Amino acid sequence: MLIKVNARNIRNDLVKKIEDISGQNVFDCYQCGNCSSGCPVVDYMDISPNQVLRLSQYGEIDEILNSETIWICSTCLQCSSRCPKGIDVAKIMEAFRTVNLRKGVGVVNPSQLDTTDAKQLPPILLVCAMRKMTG
Amino acid sequence: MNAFEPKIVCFLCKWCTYAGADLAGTSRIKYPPNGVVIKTMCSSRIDPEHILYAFQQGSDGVFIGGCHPGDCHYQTGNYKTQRRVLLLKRMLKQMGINPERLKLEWISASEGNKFANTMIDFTEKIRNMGPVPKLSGKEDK
Amino acid sequence: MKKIGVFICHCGVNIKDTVDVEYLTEKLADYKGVEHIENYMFMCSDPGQNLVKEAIQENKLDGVVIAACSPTLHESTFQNAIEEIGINKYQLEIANIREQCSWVHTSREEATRKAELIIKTAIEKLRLNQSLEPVTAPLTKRVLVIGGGIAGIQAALDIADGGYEVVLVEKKPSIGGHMIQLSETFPTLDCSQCILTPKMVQVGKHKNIKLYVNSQVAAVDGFAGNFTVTINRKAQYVDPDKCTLCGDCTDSCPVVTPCEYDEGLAWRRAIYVPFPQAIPATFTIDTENCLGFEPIACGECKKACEPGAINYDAKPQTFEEKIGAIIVATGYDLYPVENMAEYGYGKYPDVLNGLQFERILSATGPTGGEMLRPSDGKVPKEIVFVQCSGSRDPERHLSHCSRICCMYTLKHAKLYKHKVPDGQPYIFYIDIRSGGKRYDEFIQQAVSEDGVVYIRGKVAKIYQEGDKMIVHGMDTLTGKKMEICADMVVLAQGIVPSEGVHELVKTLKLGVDDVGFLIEAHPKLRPLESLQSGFYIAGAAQGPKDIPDTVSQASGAAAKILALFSHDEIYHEPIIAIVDEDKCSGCGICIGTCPYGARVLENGVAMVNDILCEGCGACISACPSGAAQQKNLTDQQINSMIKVILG
Amino acid sequence: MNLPYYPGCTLKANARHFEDSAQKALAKLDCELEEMKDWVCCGTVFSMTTDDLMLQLASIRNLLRAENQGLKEIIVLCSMCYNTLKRSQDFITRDQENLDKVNKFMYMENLKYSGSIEIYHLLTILKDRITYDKIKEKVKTPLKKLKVGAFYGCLLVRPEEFAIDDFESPTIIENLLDVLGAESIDFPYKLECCGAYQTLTKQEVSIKRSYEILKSAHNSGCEAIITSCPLCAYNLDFLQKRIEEDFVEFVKLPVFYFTELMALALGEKWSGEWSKLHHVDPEQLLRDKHLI
Repeated sequence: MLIKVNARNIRNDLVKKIEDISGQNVFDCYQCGNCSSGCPVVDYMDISPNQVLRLSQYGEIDEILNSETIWICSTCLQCSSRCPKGIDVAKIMEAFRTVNLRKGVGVVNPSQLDTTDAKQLPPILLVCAMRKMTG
Repeated sequence: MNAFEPKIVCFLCKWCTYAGADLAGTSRIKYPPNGVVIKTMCSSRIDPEHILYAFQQGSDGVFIGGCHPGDCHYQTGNYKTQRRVLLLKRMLKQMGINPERLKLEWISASEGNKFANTMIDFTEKIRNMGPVPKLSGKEDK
Repeated sequence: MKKIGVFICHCGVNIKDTVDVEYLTEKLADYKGVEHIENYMFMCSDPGQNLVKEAIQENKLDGVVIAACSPTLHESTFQNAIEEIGINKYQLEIANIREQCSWVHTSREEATRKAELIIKTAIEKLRLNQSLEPVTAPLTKRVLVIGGGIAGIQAALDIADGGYEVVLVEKKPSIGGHMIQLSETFPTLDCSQCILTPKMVQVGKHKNIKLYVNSQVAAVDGFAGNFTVTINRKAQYVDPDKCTLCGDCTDSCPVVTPCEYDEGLAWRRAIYVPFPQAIPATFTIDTENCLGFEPIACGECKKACEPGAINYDAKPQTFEEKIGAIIVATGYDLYPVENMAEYGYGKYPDVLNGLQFERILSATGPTGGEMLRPSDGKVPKEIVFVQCSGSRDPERHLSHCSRICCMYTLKHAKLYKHKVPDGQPYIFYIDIRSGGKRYDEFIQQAVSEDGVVYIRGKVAKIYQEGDKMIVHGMDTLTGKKMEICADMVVLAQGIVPSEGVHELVKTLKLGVDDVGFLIEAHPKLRPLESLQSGFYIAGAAQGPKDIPDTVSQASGAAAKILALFSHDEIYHEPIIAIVDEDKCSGCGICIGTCPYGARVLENGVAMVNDILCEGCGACISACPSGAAQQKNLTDQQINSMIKVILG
Repeated sequence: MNLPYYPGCTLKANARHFEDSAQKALAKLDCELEEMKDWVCCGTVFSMTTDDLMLQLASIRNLLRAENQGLKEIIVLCSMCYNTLKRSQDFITRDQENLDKVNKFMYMENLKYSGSIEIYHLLTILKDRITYDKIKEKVKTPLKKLKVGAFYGCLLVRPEEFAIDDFESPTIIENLLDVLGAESIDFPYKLECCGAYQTLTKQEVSIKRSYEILKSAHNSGCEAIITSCPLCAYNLDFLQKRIEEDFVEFVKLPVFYFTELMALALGEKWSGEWSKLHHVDPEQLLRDKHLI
């Protein structure tokens, strides 16, 4: 895929929005990759966490909003706890989810859930998933 | 009647801003002649009393140029200057002098352009503010 | 009143075209104190200088103002000229009417008006200038070098070879520092001990070098050129003159303790030689681990020592040395990666730090140079190297780049491949910094020919499974997570100032940064000196450095001192602070503002130490009573300049 | 000693044995969990946005009610509730403006929340207030030769500022196990994520994660693992039958709440009711070790 880098796109309004919601500066990142190294679910992601930061620095926010990655992230905070620059990467992931959720875009639709194990499911599981992933 | 031409006293540290002003000269960058320079070893040599004296003697603006943070030839002189200037600006207000008439800028020996631009902007600003009020005079706008 | 001469230069057309020099000559002739005024085409030329000199003699002038180009160009030219005819060089002022006037303004009328003000300020300042002489003090031509690593060794040898006495103080029982622990050195792969031991021997034998080992600097009094240094030496239980190095004492010692030289990978006795090539070559008793001799708990070594070199009654000693200049070369330590639980250092025996790996590579190391891992003595077939372990991590560890790790890690990988040709080294890196001479070539070759695999990413976690070390990392270039089952892991730990530096700098009153590295007088222009006059810096005490840079800096600091010693007295610029003792209230505010420690309270008066004062003026503007003044830039001078500008 | 207690939803549902065993164990230590009144769901996950106060409401409502009931602190067993309540409390008390706004949202409660409630996990109380020394005295049936791995997961140790112990190498649960006479096993995956709520949408993620954690525990010699998170317990316990289908060499491990083993060691009888809520049989191992 081609990224057209230009002055308008870098630090565009969507980047600012992500920074506002997360309270993080995406330009702090120097791409050591520690967030991805420690991520327990990175194998299921289409964009790794360090690439999320990198794309954000270019202003390529849409690509992240449409990615699997932000929904695979389970906020275990391993990335945030080890970032050498103190970036709370999990908060950035949450910001991307939030931008989608506020537009009504989510990946959990309560009416279409598989109910096979429904009785076994602990309440916290359902509430969690819906809070994080239902638009 | 002649338009108002402000008088400005410039204190420049020898190592950075004075050299920056020299560079503006060797690069032939033009700026207004209102500021006249007093050279000091370090911006931290400038006593708030000198600044007050300048205003009292009718200086419409006072400019101080020092080295960028971390570049001070004497390690921390510029930080001392910054603290003194911040405090003095608050006092100026109480004395009825617009604190904007006092300007501190970090200009390195390689920033001839910045020196000239600073002089242009500061002179223009002071020109718009009009003459400095007499100390003890009415409120300054 | 002072008779002043004013000389206005045309500088060809450079000044004359914009500034009306004839008008100024006429106008300023009547200005207060001006005895003589003239203008000339090129004042800096020989005829121009002669014109100034003749005018001084003819009119018996006390001082001169040269209105010309910037003082950076010709101030010294004219100072020399007037000194030739017996006028003090501080009776000269330059009015900068070229760079700061004729070249930057267009209106002839305005430029002339401004030039007039500039010349008047120069006259006003000159009117109150005093004749000054450089500040001088006697100079003791002896040097103290603190730290016996490669930096201290190099500096000591250069100065000693230059003919001056050196006092070298080392905290440990031998000189050699960390360099003597290294196997081979990048990028040439020559053996560290082969190039260092001859220098150590030279230090031991040099007639101009006095060596104190097991010693520390306890106090430094006085000032640049005239320090009195107090050195504390631990008790010397083994007399080096009697000791024959037979080794019977070590053989009889029942104590076993981890060996520092081998970074804890081997053992030593409580009476020991730190390593075979130690200088001074003698035994030392490690009192912390010795069973003790007050009362004598064991006494085996003394019984075993035939020449009777062991004396349990020896006491610590204190020495005093007169010193003119001091070089601080205290080196570095590794950042304690025990702090990093996710890397398992200290928990897993096969996770090592860089210095431990050096010992395994070294022919004098615990494995005799064979590549064997500590846990089970097997040959590691795959090794993971982790760079930036603790470095570049402002959030949790060190914010700085430790600078040498990129190169030594690659050297490790290469040397490993030499020893285990079918072995596979992996290097996790964030960025590669290979700016030294032939450094990048060294890396390129390793990647294309030696089979070193570089992986761009930071390692998150290391743990043991069976006899393997599992390393979780990331290749940020492919965006893929990496898992490597390695036999051994080497952490390139960050570099921090050596232990004990914090106390030392308090004793020496030197500035350090937030990590504890010494601050140089100027980061670009005075990198070999401390801000404190008389102190010089060499090696990693200033910041992480490789061997070539350390040696360069050490020789540079030595050269600085040799230049200093080429004079019989120490002197510097007299534009410094001065105190009116009658006005000083002794409040001491100035003391806190002085970055050089030049202001001191004596009998209730804040005096100035002329040698230490650099003349910045910070204390003067801080002085609430106006007791402090700067020579030739007094408050009165500044105010009269302000007045004339606004006049 | 009475301990004001916030249970949370799951301890009244799938994790009833967690609550029951905790109460019984604490009774042996002369302590009682006193359930606070009118509690509601904690919100289960902390919202990490800077600008979404609504998502903090559920947590804060509980804290407000606790304050109104005259409590100074609440003790939490569930790791998720602990983490969410603790972080919401921190978020809301950092900024008076936020606290005021949240109070306005909750006008129905009549009283306002001042921000005074302290939140503790039971593990912290056991270590600091009841103390391990006292527990050691009360151990009746030491869990001899039972090799147990302590699984912390994410929420007890991250973020660092709310961790109940060192966030990279905690030992608080291991130390408790040792006090109970068991053999605690340190295994590399004890701080890893179990896949959490991915179970709902991408169960393969949770299966893989749980498999790796259980394998790591097994390879390190664990015969069982303990947790204090009902979501971890669900993934690690319930999903084992799925893991078995995907990974042939997989060895099942029983998963306990730490309170179950604590109750057992303190002399409480193992309850068949607890076993019913387990998915992997817990009794065989306990029988093998002559603990029941």
